[in-house]
Amino acid sequence: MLFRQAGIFHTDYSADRALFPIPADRWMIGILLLLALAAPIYMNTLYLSSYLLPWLVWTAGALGLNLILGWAGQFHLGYAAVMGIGAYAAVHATRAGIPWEIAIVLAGITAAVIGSVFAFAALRVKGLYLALSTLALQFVMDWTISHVPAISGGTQATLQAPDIRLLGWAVTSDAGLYYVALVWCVLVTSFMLNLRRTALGRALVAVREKDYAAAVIGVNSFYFKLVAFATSSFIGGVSGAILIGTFYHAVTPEQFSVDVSIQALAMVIVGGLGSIISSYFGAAFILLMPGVMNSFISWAATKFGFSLGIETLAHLPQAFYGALIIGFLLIEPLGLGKIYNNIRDYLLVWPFGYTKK
Amino acid sequence: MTLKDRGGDAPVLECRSVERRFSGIVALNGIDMRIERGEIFGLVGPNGCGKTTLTNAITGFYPPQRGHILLNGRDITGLAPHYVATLGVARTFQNLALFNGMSVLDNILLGRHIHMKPSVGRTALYWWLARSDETLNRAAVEDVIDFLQLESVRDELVDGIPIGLKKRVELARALAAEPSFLILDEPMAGMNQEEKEYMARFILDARDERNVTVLLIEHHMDVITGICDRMLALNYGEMIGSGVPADVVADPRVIEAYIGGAHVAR
Amino acid sequence: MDAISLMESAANGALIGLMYSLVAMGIVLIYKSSSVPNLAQGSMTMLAAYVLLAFANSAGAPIWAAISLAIITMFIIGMAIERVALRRLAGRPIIMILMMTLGLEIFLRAGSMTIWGGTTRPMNLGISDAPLFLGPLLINRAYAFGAVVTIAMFGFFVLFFRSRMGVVLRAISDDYTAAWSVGISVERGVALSWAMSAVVATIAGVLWSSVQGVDQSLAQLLLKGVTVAVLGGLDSIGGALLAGVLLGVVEGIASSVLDPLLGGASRDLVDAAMLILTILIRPHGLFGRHDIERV
Amino acid sequence: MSRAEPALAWNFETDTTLIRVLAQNAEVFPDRVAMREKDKGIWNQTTWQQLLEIVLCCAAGLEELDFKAGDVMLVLGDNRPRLYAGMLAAGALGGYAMPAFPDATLDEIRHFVHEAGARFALAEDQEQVDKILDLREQGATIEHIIYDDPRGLAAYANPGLISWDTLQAKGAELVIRNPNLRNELIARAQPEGPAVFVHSSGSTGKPKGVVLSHRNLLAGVRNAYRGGAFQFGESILAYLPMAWVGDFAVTMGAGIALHFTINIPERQETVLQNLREIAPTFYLAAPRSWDNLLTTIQVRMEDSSWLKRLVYKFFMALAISAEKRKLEGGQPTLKQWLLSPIGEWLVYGPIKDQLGLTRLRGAFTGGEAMGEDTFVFYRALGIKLRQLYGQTETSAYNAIQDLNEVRLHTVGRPLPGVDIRISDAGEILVRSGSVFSGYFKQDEATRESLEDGWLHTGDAGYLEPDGHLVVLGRLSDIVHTAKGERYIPNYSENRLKFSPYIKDAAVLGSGRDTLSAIICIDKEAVGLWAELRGISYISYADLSQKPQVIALIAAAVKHVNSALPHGLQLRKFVCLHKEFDADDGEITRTRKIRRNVVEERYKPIIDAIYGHQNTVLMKAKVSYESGEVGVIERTLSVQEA
Repeated sequence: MLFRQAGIFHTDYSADRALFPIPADRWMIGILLLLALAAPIYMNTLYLSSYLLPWLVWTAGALGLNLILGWAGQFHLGYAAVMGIGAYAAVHATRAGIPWEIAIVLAGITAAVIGSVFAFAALRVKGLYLALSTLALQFVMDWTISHVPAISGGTQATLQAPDIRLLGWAVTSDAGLYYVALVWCVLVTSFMLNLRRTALGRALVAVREKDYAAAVIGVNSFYFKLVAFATSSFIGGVSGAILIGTFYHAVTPEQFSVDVSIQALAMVIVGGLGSIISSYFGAAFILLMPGVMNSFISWAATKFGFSLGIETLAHLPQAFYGALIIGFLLIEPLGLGKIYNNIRDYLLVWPFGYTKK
Repeated sequence: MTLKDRGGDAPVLECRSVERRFSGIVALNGIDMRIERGEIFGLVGPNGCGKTTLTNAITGFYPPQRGHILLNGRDITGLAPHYVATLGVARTFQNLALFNGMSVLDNILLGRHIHMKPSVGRTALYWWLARSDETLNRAAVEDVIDFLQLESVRDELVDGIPIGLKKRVELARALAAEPSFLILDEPMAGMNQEEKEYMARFILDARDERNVTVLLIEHHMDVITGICDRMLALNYGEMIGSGVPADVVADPRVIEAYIGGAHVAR
Repeated sequence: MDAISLMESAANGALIGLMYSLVAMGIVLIYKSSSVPNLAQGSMTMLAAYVLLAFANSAGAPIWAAISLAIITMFIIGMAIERVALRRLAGRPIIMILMMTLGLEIFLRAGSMTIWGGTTRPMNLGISDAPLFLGPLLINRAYAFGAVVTIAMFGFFVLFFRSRMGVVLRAISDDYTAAWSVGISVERGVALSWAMSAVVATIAGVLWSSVQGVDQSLAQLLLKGVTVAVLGGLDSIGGALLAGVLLGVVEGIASSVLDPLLGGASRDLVDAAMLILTILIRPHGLFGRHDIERV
Repeated sequence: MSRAEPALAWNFETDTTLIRVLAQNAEVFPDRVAMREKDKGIWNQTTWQQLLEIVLCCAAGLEELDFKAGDVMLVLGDNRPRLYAGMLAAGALGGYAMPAFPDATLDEIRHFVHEAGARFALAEDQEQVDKILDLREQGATIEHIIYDDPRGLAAYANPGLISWDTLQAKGAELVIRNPNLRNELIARAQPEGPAVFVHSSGSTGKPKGVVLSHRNLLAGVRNAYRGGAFQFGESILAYLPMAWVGDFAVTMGAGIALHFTINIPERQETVLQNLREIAPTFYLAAPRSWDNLLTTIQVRMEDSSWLKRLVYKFFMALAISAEKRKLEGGQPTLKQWLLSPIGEWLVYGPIKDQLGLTRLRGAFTGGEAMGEDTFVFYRALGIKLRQLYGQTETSAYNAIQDLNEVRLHTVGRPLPGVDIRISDAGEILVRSGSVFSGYFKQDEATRESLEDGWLHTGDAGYLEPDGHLVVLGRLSDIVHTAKGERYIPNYSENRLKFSPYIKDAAVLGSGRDTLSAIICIDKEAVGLWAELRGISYISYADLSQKPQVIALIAAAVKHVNSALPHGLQLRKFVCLHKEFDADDGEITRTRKIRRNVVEERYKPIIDAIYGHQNTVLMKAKVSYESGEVGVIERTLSVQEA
């Protein structure tokens, strides 16, 4: 109905592999990009910096996790630790006087190097064991960060992050910080989009789907899992650094605890494994849900005249996460992204029932 | 082109007294096999006779405990499967091993893996670094698609196409790697007569036009005698006959094993 | 550090370790029957403790009656979890199943917190605080009690797996499809294993809450339980018992050595290290079957 | 077209040749795309300049192989750019390019080759080369075989086998070495020289060779252009068999003369996919293809979800009723008018998009009559489907329906430049620049069909007072009434069968005063119709005699009558108690009626009709499945139409 596809033909292979061959998609992406660019103009700063900005950074982070989970099919329960490594590395680097641009790259590299240590566990075992070893490593990282004062800045301490400086200019305005987040999110997204059409992406999927079949066509599973872990950790590390730089402005160990790992996992699962738009949905859902739920509950509380303890309010969103994960796994294991795709397919073949070639 | 021009008179594949045991059970015992360049070499035997084990020994999944396997004169015994693939060995599976979530095109493109340079940098900088590589390999894949007449299903998910076509897609993926040695594990299982004939034609064409040497594991005797130059018959991991198909098929030991095997299967 | 206090740490560690085994046994029971690694075992332990508390405090039931009620309740909850959440995922990729048990973990833990709040509440089983003396060694009475119960549970399981129902469960764990084909109801067996696992969780919950009170930290027993289960071999109940002792001893000694150096809280680090080392060196654990997946 | 049109290169000079027009195109739009071929997954484009180069090199190469004016080149294969180029090259050298159906049997091809004495053959691939080699073994005169796709041919050592690439390279060398050769080759062919050598459909007797000159072909295109069939720069999909005159007349004739973009599908199996990719502006297909496409749509709608089906049914019904009003000269109702944009957005547009018919300006059907429902369906979708009438002998274009004046039973008015009259025998005669000058080596046949420049088409028909041509059928099928009125039973029967409720019909009247019909209802359709109205019935025979059903059929007959001249209208009809059955010999296995059997078996009915009875008692033998033969009696009512 919305997607008109007649008359789309390609005269070379690169056009045939274009990211968005359907004009309606190109329009949509273009409009969304324009809206994103113009957001500081029409959106009030509160929404911009407390909703839109963290959403973008978390989306980038979730995409990194999706790379390892959805593409390479490797479980990762310690993603927050990886983000934390990046965050601490960037903060320490900038405090040491290293320019921010270089510091975030360093953050990514540090995360990638340490994240690859995680990978070594993954290279030896899979499934449950991988999950457990990444979980164990998350604990080790948590423990190390909070028990080594040189990293955390002392027990229970909060380490202030210096202002972001780009090419020597301090970026302090809400709009400026927002654009930093936007650029990073767009970069990660374009990387992931390209992953879908390159040899690397295909190799990762091959490893995920059938490792023996991957081996007979010459795919070295070991190497590609390592690449996946390193890349995902790089994205996670930089996302962590940017999250601190643009949103929290200070870093503490709790920001990257095991709960945060689970939150990131929930984003990917609720959003949908192995799809790009799903990470946007998942991040939005998980980030917005507690706020929306709390306002709903307080609204309901006043409306129906009951009161809930502060503890209840604090834990309800968590319980809801759990319920959501269970619900999605039972009803739509491929998450919101799959629902979106179903709707899209419904419209793509409209008015027919399915595509027949 | 003489044999010498194609890299000497070394056989493409040679197995020297290959032995493989699984927890005490001898699955392969002293297998000697020489496959010459440009041959279509048949491998037959009743179920569980060690055909697939031999394939797995060659491709490195279960390296032999004793004996050697040489590819183009080079000892490949014990090399990792993915490394064996880069040396020019491709194979298909009896029960298909396609990547179901991908399109036919992407599956065949994966066959080009060893010719491509997948990397993070190239992916990130697709427009500058990866596009030409992707395009070149796509062209190679399209040659295979044309060769196996898969145009009409190119963009469909592998999941949704009929089994006969899936078998063809798997052959396409193997051929896309431009192997020098191709192992086909029962490529015609579950096919009707017409599809079988098509497949036989494709195998012959692949040998003639794409210079591959083929090891063909097959149950259908008519196929073996029809297109194989030489063959080897196995039973309980032992060689019970080898040579020109007409002779092997006439060998009483083979007949006994084969009919006996068929009997058991029934 | 003198040898006596080291031995004391080791002895108490061994007893604590046996109590870890109780959590691990729950994980092993489920893994044996359906190859599902239950990451919600910690939360189930915690939930059981809250349920018990609810029966004991709110309903005012005597403690032994409350425990029995809690066991029955958890038996049903265990079955329900299997029926509602896990059965439909049979045959799905391990990643989905893991995520499901993780989702259960979050749901049960946060759900309990939502209902009962986060403050630690005491649980009194009537065990005296006075230590036991074993020669020169001071032994915690509650740990000793817990250890005895654990060994009793182990004994029960040994007997159980010789019973008819136990044989059925063993058949399921040996070969899923074969069990299916000889007419064993695999679903019912798996459901039973979940129910028993929930019962084990209840007992663990009772014992642990008597030691440390009822709060969120009970759920963190998961890490201990998983470490013990993996170390013992995921499908071996006896392995879980011995691995529990091993972990307890190592933890006890290591923490008494390391705590002063690292400024406390080194137990978790030791657990994590044990887990990683096991996975790297001997993924199938001390007594597990060798065919456990490994790349 | 976003690009500004250069001045028209061609002012409909028919006194030229295809190669000259091609050269003109190459000069005026050197970089514009002439041909696109889907190959290896992408559309490879050839510009007009490149196409000219290819044709010239091929011509030079052919000449090097001693291809002379008057030589015949057999062309065998599916639509491929090189085969088209080869045909143009043969024409440029004054030779005959003779395309044959790629799936034709060896016997058919042997006949053509032998009759024409072909010395050259252009084959698509190994399969076709093998056929030609077989022919040669059987004594055919083919000396040179040029092949396009070299796959599998490397090992062939047969003499005279040459790949297209080699030929092309040879020719290129010659063209470069001899600068005058280009212009000489372009100028060599003469307007009256052969452009193509096709075979007439041969519905009666053996196919006859038809040579169309450049002038014939171009005149046909000019006539069609003036008649509004197509414009300059259309985009077309060349998928029709190359041996059919329609393909050459559209793809090469109009394609070059009006510089179309000619798109060639990847394989026959991918035509529908490729159609969607290209979304051509001009599309010609046989009624059967349109029917099949409609069936595809209906089947896929049946597989769709209930919501989609509901929306589809609502808007299609709306559009069809609006279209019917329009065809009857009315205006759409206010509701139809208001809802049609929504329908376009929700249903018509998406369906056209799914099929690749969104850009269609010229949609044509030809060859035979098309069912009214199919026709109305496409027009309701917003596709201006029209009939095209023509023969091989007239370069395919005689008459088309006008865009805004479509009448279902006519094929429209004769094209400008085409004179049509009806002979005394009721035969359609055509005179035009597009009419050929005679059958190949068949003087007698030529004399029979060409008289003073008038072509005897062999079709029976008549002109309506306002000039619309009605084609009734083959002249040989004509029957006379007692009053001497000519009619073709087949024509009326086909129109009756366009009603979904009528499965078969036999029109009677030979030697009688008036026409009447025996009608077999369609059990499925009528049964459903009856169920929906709560009419219960026991059997086919019972159903066929229900008054409501008879009224339903009467309406259908009346509808057919409305488009027939007064004298040929059906006066009476009987609904038969059973279907015509091939087992009973009433129809052939291909469902063609056996008139004598029907007239003999149902003599009582015929007598009743012409004996002015209201009912007839029909005794009929029926053979049961058990092999027993029984007799049943039925009273059938004879109905006034």
